[in-house]
Amino acid sequence: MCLAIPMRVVEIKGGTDSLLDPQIAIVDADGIRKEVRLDLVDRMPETGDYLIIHAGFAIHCLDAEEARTNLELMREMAEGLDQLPDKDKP
Amino acid sequence: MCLAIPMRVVEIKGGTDSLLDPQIAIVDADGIRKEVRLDLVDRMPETGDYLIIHAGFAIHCLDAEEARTNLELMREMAEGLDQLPDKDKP
Amino acid sequence: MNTQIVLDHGSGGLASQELIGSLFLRYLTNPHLHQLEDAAVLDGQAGRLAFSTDSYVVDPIFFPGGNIGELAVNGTINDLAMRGAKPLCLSLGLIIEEGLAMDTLEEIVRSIARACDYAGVPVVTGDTKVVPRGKADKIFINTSGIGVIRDGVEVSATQAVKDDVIILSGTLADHGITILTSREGLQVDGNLQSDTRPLHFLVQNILDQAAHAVHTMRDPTRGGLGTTLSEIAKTTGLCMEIEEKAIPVQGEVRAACELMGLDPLYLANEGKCVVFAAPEKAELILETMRATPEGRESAIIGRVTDVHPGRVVLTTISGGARLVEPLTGEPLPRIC
Amino acid sequence: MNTQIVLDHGSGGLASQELIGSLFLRYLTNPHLHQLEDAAVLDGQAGRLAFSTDSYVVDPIFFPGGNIGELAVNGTINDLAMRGAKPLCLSLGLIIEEGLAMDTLEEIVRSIARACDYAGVPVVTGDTKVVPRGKADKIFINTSGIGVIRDGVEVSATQAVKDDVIILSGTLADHGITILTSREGLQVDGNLQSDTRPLHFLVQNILDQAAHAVHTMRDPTRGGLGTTLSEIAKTTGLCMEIEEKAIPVQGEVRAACELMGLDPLYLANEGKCVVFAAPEKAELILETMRATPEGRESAIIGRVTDVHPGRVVLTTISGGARLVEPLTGEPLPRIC
Amino acid sequence: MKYIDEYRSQELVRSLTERLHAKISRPVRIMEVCGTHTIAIFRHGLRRMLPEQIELISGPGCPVCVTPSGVIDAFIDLAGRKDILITTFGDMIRVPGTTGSLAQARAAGADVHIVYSPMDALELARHNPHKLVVFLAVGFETTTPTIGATVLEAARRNMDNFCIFPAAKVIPPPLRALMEDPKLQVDGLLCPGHVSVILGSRAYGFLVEEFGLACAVAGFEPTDILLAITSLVNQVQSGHPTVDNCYGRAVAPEGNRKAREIVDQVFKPVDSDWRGLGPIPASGLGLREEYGAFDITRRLEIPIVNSGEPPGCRCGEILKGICQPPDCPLFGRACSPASPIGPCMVSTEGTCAAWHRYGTLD
Amino acid sequence: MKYIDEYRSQELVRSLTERLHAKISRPVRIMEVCGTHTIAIFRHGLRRMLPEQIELISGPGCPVCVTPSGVIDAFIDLAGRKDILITTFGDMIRVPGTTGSLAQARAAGADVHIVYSPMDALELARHNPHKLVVFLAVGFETTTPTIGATVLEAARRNMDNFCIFPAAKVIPPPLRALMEDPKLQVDGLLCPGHVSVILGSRAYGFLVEEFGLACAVAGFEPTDILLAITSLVNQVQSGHPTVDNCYGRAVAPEGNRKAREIVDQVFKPVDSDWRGLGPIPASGLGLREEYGAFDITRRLEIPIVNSGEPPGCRCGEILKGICQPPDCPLFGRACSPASPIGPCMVSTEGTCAAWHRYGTLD
Ligand code: SF4
Ligand code: SF4
Ligand SMILES: [Mg+2]
Ligand SMILES: [Mg+2]
Ligand SMILES: [Mg+2]
Ligand SMILES: [Mg+2]
Ligand SMILES: [Mg+2]
Ligand SMILES: [Mg+2]
Ligand SMILES: [Mg+2]
Ligand SMILES: [Mg+2]
Ligand SMILES: [Mg+2]
Ligand SMILES: [Mg+2]
Repeated sequence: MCLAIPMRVVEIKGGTDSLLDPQIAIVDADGIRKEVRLDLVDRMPETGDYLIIHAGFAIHCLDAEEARTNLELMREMAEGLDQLPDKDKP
Repeated sequence: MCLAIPMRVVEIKGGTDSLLDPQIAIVDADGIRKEVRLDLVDRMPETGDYLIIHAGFAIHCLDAEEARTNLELMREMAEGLDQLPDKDKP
Repeated sequence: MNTQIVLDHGSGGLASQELIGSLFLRYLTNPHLHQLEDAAVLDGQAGRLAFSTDSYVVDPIFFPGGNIGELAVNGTINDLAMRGAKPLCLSLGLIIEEGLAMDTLEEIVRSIARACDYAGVPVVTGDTKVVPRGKADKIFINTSGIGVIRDGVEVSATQAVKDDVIILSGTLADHGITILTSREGLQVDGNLQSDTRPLHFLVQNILDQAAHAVHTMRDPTRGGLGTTLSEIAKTTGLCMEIEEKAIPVQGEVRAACELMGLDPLYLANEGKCVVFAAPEKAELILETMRATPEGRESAIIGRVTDVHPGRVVLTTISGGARLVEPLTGEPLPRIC
Repeated sequence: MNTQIVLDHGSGGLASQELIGSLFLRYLTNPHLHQLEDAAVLDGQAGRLAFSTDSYVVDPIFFPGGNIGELAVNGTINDLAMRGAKPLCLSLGLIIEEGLAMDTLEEIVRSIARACDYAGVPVVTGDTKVVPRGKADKIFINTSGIGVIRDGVEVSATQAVKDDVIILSGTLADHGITILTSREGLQVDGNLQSDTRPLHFLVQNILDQAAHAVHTMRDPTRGGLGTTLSEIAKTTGLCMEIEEKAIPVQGEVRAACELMGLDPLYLANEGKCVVFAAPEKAELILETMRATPEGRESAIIGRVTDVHPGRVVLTTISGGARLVEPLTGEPLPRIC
Repeated sequence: MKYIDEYRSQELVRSLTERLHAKISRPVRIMEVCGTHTIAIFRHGLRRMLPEQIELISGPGCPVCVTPSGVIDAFIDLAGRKDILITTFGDMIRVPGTTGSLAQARAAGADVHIVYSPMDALELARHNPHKLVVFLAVGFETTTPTIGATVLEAARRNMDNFCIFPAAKVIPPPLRALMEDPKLQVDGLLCPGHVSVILGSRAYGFLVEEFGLACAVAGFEPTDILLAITSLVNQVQSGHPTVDNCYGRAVAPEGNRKAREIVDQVFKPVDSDWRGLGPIPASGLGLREEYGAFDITRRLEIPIVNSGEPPGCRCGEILKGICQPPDCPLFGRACSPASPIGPCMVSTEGTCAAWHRYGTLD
Repeated sequence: MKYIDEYRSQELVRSLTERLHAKISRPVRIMEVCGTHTIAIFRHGLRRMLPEQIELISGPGCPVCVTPSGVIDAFIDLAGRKDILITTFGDMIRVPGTTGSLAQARAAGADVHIVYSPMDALELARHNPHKLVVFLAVGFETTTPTIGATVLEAARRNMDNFCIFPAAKVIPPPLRALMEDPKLQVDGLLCPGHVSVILGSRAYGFLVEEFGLACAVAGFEPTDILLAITSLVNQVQSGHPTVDNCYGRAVAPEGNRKAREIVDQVFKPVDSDWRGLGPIPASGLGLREEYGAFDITRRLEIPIVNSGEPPGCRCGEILKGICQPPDCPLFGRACSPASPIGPCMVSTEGTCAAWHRYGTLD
């Protein structure tokens, strides 16, 4: 029950009234846009940040820098997982 | 607003309770049968009588004898409407 | 298996395939349908083709004398037959409301199969859609059909000419009155029955006898005989003179019509046709029709004249005369 | 005139005739339909015939990229084309919910007319029914169609053989995702558009180039490409090996699928076909397809083998491999 | 059908018309005041059989036609409200008010059911407890007893979701109003057969006494009508007007007392507006106080706006017998059953509709 | 798609799998405890790429699968009641209880709507004031905050026709229960990525400390999963189990505090029954007293009957990781996605469904 995808924030809307006009983000992924609720995020996102979206809510916010870093980390790890002891030389 | 046709009584039903089981007649015309309410008739019909049916109610009851008499009267009148002064001999 | 239709049965996935396998192919057996292709392929046909379509939305779906399934088969066969065509095959498009009992659907499909077998006209291609509850009324059926028209047959509303004899193949209004009185609130008891039946055997018998003498054929479905004749009168600019006392109407049907203020001329028929024939062959055609079970009660009901161009004139049972105009809207029970 | 459809428009009487005259004949002009006969009569046709039917119940009836009217025209044209037939004519059966705005109906009819004109395939016979409010969902459309198959063309699911090249005519899942995201409660914005379009020009171009080399054609509508290929695998007992990265899917479509947990392989397409071609002609066919506007994004997505008999095997974008089974039921948005 | 077919017999009809042709010696203007008579005359093609000297004119005899468009607008307004289920005789469903008909309201989403009997409306109320079921109580003497009996039944069952919209009318007051109109020159009246079943033939005595009008109560079969016409011709030519009951098999001189009692128990006379005739005192039926709970116009605020007649429509004059449908410039052109302008065209019983549907052959 | 495609890169995947093949030196049993992981592994065809020594087994990670059939029966019972409108995630709609599914109930007339967000259920309540709208609150840590926020919103708006059916569960207690089961021999745990977004990676510390279990928090793309598997293999082979957060772009060590606060504000731990695992203390979430008005089980009497498992179905063992789908004699025969017997076959995320849908190529 955990389908969630990252989408980029293109706009923050509302916030004048928590009941009638709650703060919401418009997020984008490859041209698909959706309004999502921000009730659950620890940190208010800014335009350009990424949000992890689940069931119409943002459940996590990461800035573009964090997102990129993680990807590079992944690449590095794929290249040099050298902390793993090689099985031939235990 | 006066479409009504004569139908023959084939059965009288109910009557044990004016609310839950009111008296109704099952009437027939050429094999078509229908239940009709008897609330409005002056005289309770018997099987074989004719009822004039309008909007699900019997509004008049005539016995077979009356019905036949009327028809014969009609025939006689068609034959000899002699009470009419002839236009040639006023 | 499910005891009722669910949306998944219309998904195009396994549930659809299961329904097709367990129901449609079981009853509607023929090599074309079994291929389950996008389209059926029919071997080269000689002659002109007739092509017709009708959707069936009858309520109730089961009624005295038939159900929506056989109605859909016979209805399209009849429209083909009315052009003088020999019906070749049918398509079958079902739109089903989610929640329809599987047994009900099976009964309808079985009855489609029976009607096809009887008529000798197979369903060669089909389609099933399921819509959410409340978005349709149990089941709607579309059938389309292809027929082949033999050489020398030229039947259409424009072909009727002066002096043609108008023959009706049987009693009027059976289907229409049966449906109306089957509806909630209008129940009457009685031996009312839809006349749903295929007419192509009757038509082929007629054409065998006198193909050139048949000018126009029509099955007076929705709108009834009154509307059908009005249309032909308008198309040809001729006058249709008909006799009320010559038009067969069953006693029960007439009584129910009187009760509800309806005119049998405007009620639907699903197994009757009206044939316009050259006078010299009229008796032969009438005899041929009467010799076919579905035309046993055929009667000459009138003639084509030029007295009142473009109009239908009815001589009433009492000896009067009046115009017959096309139906305006749905026939409704009335008390006025 | 009425601004909305009422039951009388389906009565078969004057209101029906007025609707036919003021709307259908106005837009769908052709001599066959103008006759308003029980069936259209088509002049003698040489060759084998293809016959197909489909009902369209799409909700919403207007969606980005099209509406139910053109969908109904293109859909049946495509089913005929998939058998290698040149579509000849269509029937049109409308079931309308009382209360539909006349303007809406007019827009749909206009769009049917436009689609027919573009495709060069006329509606030659039709039928209109009206059902009470709440007994249908705005409008359902059935189209049936007849096509002619030229000599030498033999296209069906059974014809696919080992080593055939599998060509897809363009991007996947456009229609399915557009409809799902147009529904109440699932709105997403974005440039999603149905791909509804006729494929018979594409098919005729292919057949002009290499009629004998085309073994199987299918339009992966409901059930999507996954189900279509599974069916062919099952029919032939062969293995369909396809490459995820070769299958064109638009960015927006893929994003919307990820968001809702849907697989583009199982979503409907309404303007795409998959072609099984002999390898020696595959490049020629691919080029021909790419040179036709509706096939511009055609791609070879796989090959027929005998590795996993009766199965479809997908090499994933990450280099893995998995089976592709047919769809079970309606694709639903999920959060798991 | 027994006691229908016999009265349609061609021989009987021929012998009656022959007599009539033989006897008539002067022009006779006859008004039929019941729409069902109008229809029967057309349906059986009787007009052509009558001597030329007989002129048949139609009076205000279709309850649908005489209901003002403001009332029909009120029906439609009501139909459009939430949780209201409208029940009506089929006759009313296509009648246009100023903006549309009940059929159009239904197409637009209103809950409108056609019933055959007012009792069916009560059944619908029982099966739709969350809806307020309203029966549109339109009708003349024939029909009002059935509505009265239904209200009594609703009261016995203590139903709180059933109401009627009282719009029924009675026939004698407009007959008096018509006869008082100097423009209308009528020699004889074909008295409405089924209205008379309830009222009794004696009810027309005042027309003979006060206006010297020849009266004949007629049934609805061809011979019934011909017999009554013959009687009227006879009365007129002999100079001895009376009320001749030519529908003895259904009509008693004193009518149906029980039915009248039920009507009196439930309804009381109220002033009422007639299309074409205008307001007529004591010509309508309102619910008595005791049954006010079943009166939708007391339960809800329903404004009835006097909305006038459609421009150009001559229904008013037609209903008064002052002109005939072909005298209306819209007849058969802008106004036809498929797109009716006035109520006389839309009601199946309407005079214009009858003329249009059955036409004239000459 | 940005930050999705990159993690599916074939080069990255190849390089990760090559490393893994190079490094692995002993059999490693890894449990994935999230259905979304199960699906991702199948969907991307990862199984075949992994070294033979790695055995992947699926745990109780699909909330639909672990919901007892008695609860599903209660959903269906509720759906059949008058004036109830059920809202649910699409995942739940085909799951069979003992007598049928919500899809079948809907076909039979129940008002069942699929929503994408619990907030959509609130909207439905606003538009259907005459209905009591019930959201079937099934889910794990990822989803419960969205439900909590929706309940808070309903409370702020004073809605009286919105309720939830509390049936959500939490992940750590069953993990403990599983690890305490001696039948289950697992070396490493693929920790559920989006559950961890809320819980934080620290939440798995007890598994390392108490059971010496290797833990790696994994995202859902092929490289995410491979990286985490590699980490687990590394931990196991090195003998140094830890919690390795391999999904750093989404998961913080401390998780999402705000989301947890919302859950704590609205819900309280309750004992809960897990299909296959049986009752586990404090493993479910009930509504706190303050929000009792939004609890349908308090507003209506809804009996939940412990109805047991379908005969022959081995879902229980599968959910415990004790056996794999092909071990069930019904798998692929009597039980298939088209006619599922157990919940593991019907849920899209279910282990049996995944095995059936994506099959195995060997
Ligand atoms: S023809 Fe039409 S407009 Fe003229 S009076 Fe009759 S109803 Fe009115
Ligand atoms: S295959 Fe079916 S019956 Fe067997 S364990 Fe899985 S869900 Fe249960
Ligand atoms: Mg297809
Ligand atoms: Mg047809
Ligand atoms: Mg037809
Ligand atoms: Mg189809
Ligand atoms: Mg229904
Ligand atoms: Mg026909
Ligand atoms: Mg098709
Ligand atoms: Mg198709
Ligand atoms: Mg038709
Ligand atoms: Mg609707």
